[in-house]
Amino acid sequence: MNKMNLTLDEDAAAFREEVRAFLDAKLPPAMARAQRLTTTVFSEYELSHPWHEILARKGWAAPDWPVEHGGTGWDATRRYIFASEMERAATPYISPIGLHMVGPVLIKFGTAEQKKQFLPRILEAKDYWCQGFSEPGAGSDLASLKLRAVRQGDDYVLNGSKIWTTHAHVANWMIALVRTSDGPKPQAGISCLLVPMTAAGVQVRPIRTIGGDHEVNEVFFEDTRVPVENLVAAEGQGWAIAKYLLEFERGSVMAAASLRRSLNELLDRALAIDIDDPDIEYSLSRLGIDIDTLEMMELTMLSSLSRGEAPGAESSILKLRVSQLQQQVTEMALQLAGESALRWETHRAFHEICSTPDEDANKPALSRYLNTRANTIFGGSSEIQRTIIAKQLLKL
Amino acid sequence: MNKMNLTLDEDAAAFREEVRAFLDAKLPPAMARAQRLTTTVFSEYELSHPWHEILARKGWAAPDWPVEHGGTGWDATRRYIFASEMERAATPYISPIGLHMVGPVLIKFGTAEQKKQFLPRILEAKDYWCQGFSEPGAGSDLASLKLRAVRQGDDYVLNGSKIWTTHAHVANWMIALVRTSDGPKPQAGISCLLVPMTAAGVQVRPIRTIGGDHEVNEVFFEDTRVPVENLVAAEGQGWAIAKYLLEFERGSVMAAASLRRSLNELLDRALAIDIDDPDIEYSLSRLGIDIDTLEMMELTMLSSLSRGEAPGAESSILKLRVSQLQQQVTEMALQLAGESALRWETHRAFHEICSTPDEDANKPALSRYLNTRANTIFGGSSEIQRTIIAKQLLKL
Amino acid sequence: MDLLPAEEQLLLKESARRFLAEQYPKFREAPAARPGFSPAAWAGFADMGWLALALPESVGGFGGKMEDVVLISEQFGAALVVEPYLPVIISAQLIAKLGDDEQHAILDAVLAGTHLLALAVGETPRRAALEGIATRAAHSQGTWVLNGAKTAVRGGGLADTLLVLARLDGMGGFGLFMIDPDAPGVTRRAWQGADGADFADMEFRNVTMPPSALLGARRDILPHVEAALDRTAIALCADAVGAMKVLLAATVEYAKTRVQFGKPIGSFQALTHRMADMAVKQAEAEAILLLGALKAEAPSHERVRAVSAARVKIAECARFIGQQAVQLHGGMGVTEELPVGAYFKRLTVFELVLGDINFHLRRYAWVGRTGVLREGLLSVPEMRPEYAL
Amino acid sequence: MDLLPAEEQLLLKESARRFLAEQYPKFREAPAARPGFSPAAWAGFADMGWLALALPESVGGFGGKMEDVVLISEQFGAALVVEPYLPVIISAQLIAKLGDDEQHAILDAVLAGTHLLALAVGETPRRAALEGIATRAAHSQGTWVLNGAKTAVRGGGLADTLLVLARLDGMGGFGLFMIDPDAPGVTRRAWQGADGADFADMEFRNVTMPPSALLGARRDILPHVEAALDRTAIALCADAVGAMKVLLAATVEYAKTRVQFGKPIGSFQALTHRMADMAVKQAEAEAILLLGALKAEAPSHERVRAVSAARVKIAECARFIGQQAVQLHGGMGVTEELPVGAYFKRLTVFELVLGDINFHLRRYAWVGRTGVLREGLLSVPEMRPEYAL
Repeated sequence: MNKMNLTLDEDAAAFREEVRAFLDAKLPPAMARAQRLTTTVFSEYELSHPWHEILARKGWAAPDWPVEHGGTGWDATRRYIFASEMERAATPYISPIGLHMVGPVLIKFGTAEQKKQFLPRILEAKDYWCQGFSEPGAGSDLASLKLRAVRQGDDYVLNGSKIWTTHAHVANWMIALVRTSDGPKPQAGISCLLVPMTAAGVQVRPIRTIGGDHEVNEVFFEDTRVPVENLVAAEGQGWAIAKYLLEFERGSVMAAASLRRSLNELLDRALAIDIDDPDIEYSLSRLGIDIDTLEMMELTMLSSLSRGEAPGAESSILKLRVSQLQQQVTEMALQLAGESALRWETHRAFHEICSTPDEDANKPALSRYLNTRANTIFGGSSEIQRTIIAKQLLKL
Repeated sequence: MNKMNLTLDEDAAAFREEVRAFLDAKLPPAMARAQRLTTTVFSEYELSHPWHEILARKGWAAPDWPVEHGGTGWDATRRYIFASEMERAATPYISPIGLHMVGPVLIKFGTAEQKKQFLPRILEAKDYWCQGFSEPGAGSDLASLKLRAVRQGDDYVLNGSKIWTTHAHVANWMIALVRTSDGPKPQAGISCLLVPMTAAGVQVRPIRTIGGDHEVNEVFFEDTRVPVENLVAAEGQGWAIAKYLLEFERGSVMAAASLRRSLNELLDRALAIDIDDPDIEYSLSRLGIDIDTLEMMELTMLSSLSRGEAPGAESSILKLRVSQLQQQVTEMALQLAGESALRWETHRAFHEICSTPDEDANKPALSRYLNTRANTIFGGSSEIQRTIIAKQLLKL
Repeated sequence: MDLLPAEEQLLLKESARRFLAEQYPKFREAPAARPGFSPAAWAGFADMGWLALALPESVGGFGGKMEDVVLISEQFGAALVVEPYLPVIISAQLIAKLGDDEQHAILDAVLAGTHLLALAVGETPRRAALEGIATRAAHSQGTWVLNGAKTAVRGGGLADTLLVLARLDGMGGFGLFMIDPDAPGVTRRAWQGADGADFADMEFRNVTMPPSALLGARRDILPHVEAALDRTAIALCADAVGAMKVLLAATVEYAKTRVQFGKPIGSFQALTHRMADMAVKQAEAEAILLLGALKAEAPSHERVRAVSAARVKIAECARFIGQQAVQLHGGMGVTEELPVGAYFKRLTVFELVLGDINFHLRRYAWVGRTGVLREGLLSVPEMRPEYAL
Repeated sequence: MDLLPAEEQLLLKESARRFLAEQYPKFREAPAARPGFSPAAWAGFADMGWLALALPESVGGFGGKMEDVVLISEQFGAALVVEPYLPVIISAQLIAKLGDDEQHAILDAVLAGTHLLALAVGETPRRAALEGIATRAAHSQGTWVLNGAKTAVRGGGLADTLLVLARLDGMGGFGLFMIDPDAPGVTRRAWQGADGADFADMEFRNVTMPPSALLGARRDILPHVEAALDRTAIALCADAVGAMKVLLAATVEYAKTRVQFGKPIGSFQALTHRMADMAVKQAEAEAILLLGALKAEAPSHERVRAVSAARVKIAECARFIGQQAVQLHGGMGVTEELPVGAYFKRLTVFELVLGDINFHLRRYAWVGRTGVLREGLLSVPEMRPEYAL
């Protein structure tokens, strides 16, 4: 066999069959439908929690953790196959904060005590974490964060606020970046704390998204006391931890499978409604080609990861394209829905108020289109990604 | 009649008929065809010169000059109608340098002697002017120009070079911006000189355009002597003169009529070749709508001009859109031509080597597409226009 | 030829702007008995003369033109007005044009602001050829019997009288029927659009109507309805232009004050140039809106060219300006915390109604085949309004 | 699954890059006896083994795959090579695949670099269904008689033997004929494309050919020709990717050194972000090129999906990168003074040949109807090459 190829080897092919069989058997169709009708980035807790438990029972909840902490020991290709198959089957999204952020951070930086206390509960879906990085004045510019944590005896006392905190209203823990000191280099005064959301002085204010969903929040801290044992690594290490997470996340934006599922839904839809508009076919083909291209970029990155190479500005290219394509998919769905998407629904979840294939396709279309505008803003805006690409790749 | 309207009043309508009748009678069809097959911005001298003479005989060569110097006395609406009808009929373009730059500059800044010497010869097509503003190091940033003019007795002695000088190879005069002194404010050292192209030490190097045409040149000056009488206004007034020209040119980018003629040619072409591609119809409609929009912007500006209001950033919006649409028209022509446009022709003018409607449409398509890339660069690049719009209109 | 607004138009626009800025937020804050409708606001609209503006003098109107409606509509977009102004006045225009004296009687209450109308035409999720209408009325023993369904009728949930387009069974042609939405056999499900405006779906099952329910002669009704849809479309274009102007201004303002990396984001060139492109789109939208307004009552080919051109161009501008306004507002742009969200939704609704971009591109191309696109806009037309007011 | 090039592919690429960088400019500077062809360059290509690269070992080739041709072609684009490499090797592949031993004999001279081939298929200014071919061959008393015309045949002016696709008169089906372009009845008009490459239009009037001119069985010839066009298309995609890489690099370099308003223009954010977008397009072009290369010999649906996807995406990237490279070079970009002009022309030619973007969009949609688009790319295929080498 030629070295360059798109063919799964026998073992990997068998693994894919195993994953498919598992999903066939264990993913309830109603759960997949509910996920298809979700308009938010995260799945609602009611949807993701039971799925997390199913995965945990199978031992597949944390593929990227080391085996000793409950990981699966899969190589990069298997992890990619697993993630892609879940997208293909429309499983609920499990919140990444616990499994993909807190877990890796504690495994790398945490004390033995912290690992023991938190890792199993994350794995088994007993705790639900949120992430407190952004602040009202610090969006793309994280170094300027202000939430103050002052050491008083065995506690840090927190005052300030976080914003865009996904699912703060259901989480019982937050991993937060806080300012423990000032100085000429703002990055040096940032620390990482594990904050119980049940602590006194924590207040959660819902921020309704443009699509009408309650997914994110502003979180206020007023004299909130957090024990010093909840500090991760040393004071001032917050910036290093944030950078580690960023590195860790690099190459994890793999979305071709999810986009292809959306495209297939659009193709089905276009067939079902039989619009007299030749432009629709051109647009769907363009989208298909864009997704083929994205998948090739992902698989190339996967090939690099498999050889142990660290991705660079390629991650920014992927982030940029994925967010753009996610927006295009929702635009197309809206175009296909036409006036059927006009109606403003306040009830969530959508799967509870839709009862026909038409409604499944049309009712969530508008909220999804609106919410997806956020994809080019959060997680490093497209403008930030372009700056990274120009600097790192073009040396401009 | 309601105040807001798109209807020509009776006099203006009659004037339009008069212009149409004149063009019907006096514009040779071969001349119009030659113009349609031109791939350059200016028409070749051999094409424009006879047409200039025809207009001069009619007394219509310089509509925007004052009547006492040979202007027509038309109001803004008539000048617009006249220009539009010429576009519609595909008359050759008369080089604007003499009539629209040197004329107005001399009328405003020139001595009585200069006016007497130059204006009638411009009007009657006896002199042919080129313009020397840009230099290799000074493109968008005109203030940094370097061509040095040192006073020696009754002459200025010129050393340096100009670039992008359209038709320097046929012109007998150049209106040039030169540096007569250095200083902290570079603008203050710029003067305006009238330079005979026949003077010793003037050398013209052709610059072949990307489309294969010889339209622009680099012009070198080596100890070229120009009498001080050829200075326009005082030393150091060059920047003010350039700004006056810019003001004067504002609102003169009126291109809807020419674009509509091109669109009509595309519509004819699409009908003639009967391509099986529904996208073509969408694209042509989009182009039609863009041109309708442009025409409305032009007519709105004309309404303002008619009331004596000075255009502002609107000129930049027009420049931006006109150049983009000119490029789109050529892209569309190229798409319609397909492989018929592949062949590289070195012979100019095209009307001499085309002999069928197919050839008329296909042979010049590629050169025109390539050359038109310049439209978003010259005369203030699109980037410069965006900066002007942001600054002047949005106060950013 | 003059495209600058006349003094009285500037006055109309300024009085609308001021009234809506000063009064409308109060009306919206008061608890509404019916979603999408403030009686106080509506009474204000009547007092301002806006209900009478575009009706002929013969029925008590002021005889104004669509240009005036366009001016008002632009201010409605800027102020996010949700009341069903357009359905009421466009329906009233149809009654004035096509009705007899008896049928005109209803207009007094409409002008007084105590009676609402809606025009029920569409039956599919997108604008289509009217010839495809399936709702049908049968003539039987001196009465009409109506069967069928209509979707997404703007103002349909609030209307006291509906104008329903139906195929005339067994006799060819179509008719517009004036119907009481509470009549037996009518089912009406009202809902709110993403812009907060009232819409309704409705069904008709053996609804019996007297002969007087039929408006005007039946054979040439479709061109009148098509013209009414175009008048609605151009007024909605104006609404969108009003909304996008507010959005661009808000975005520029936000960019001047929002600081990231130690500088206002409005000083980053990439964003500055983006906003310049938004300004270009706004200028284009305003220009083509004016064409649509001036041609809203022109002969049908000219009207279709202008209205469909406006609809395409303004929808594209609305999408660009809306999406970029959200993007430049960053996180706050994708919430309901700032007005930017509401304006973006309004522009999105605008894109979805009365035919999408491709529908209007095809329509523009169709009229192009008549040759009407080949000439410039500055013509010497004899006004031959066929289906205008 | 592995998408990183193997060691020997990197070597092939690097040796091609070095040979072309060091040798090719000299070849081009030497006065050419025939436009678009340097005998010395061609001899070099033969020496490098590139002519044999993708031919089966049975006829003296190295048995390489299209991936290798793609690697070479990318370097040809980067070095602006004009010689008719693709027409020769793609035609040779067809002869190797379809010919008998007697017909294979010609390949020795081809491999030696002393005999050139060209594939004459198209008859209209754009790629169309092969079923529409009008050139026809009639069987008459033991010989074939050919009548018809072909346009824009790449390498057609240089070819020593032409492969001409023709309809078989009166018997259904199509045939590929090996023809001497100097035979009586053949008129050939050679010309140069905007990229400097050789093309020709040709006419056939009662050209008589022996039975041995017909290549292979006649009934299933079209799929082989279609596959050959696709192999050409993907190699041209590689050529375009090579050209766009040079263009982007040159633009970035220019932006770092060209000073305006006291700063290098590469420090203006709007331009920086534009170049970032160019880099994204380049990455996309490279990614989809790889798909096309890997699927160039796959079963036809998979091949069509991959090749048409590559053609669409790379044409769009080529246009964006080409136009922006010119724009960012300012005035110098629109002249023949800098190489940017030649690269832009090459990309423009690429867009025009072998089917435009819309043609390939329709082809992609067509194959989509077979369901092949609905699955991801990472498959467990059994290789069933139908019309491959």
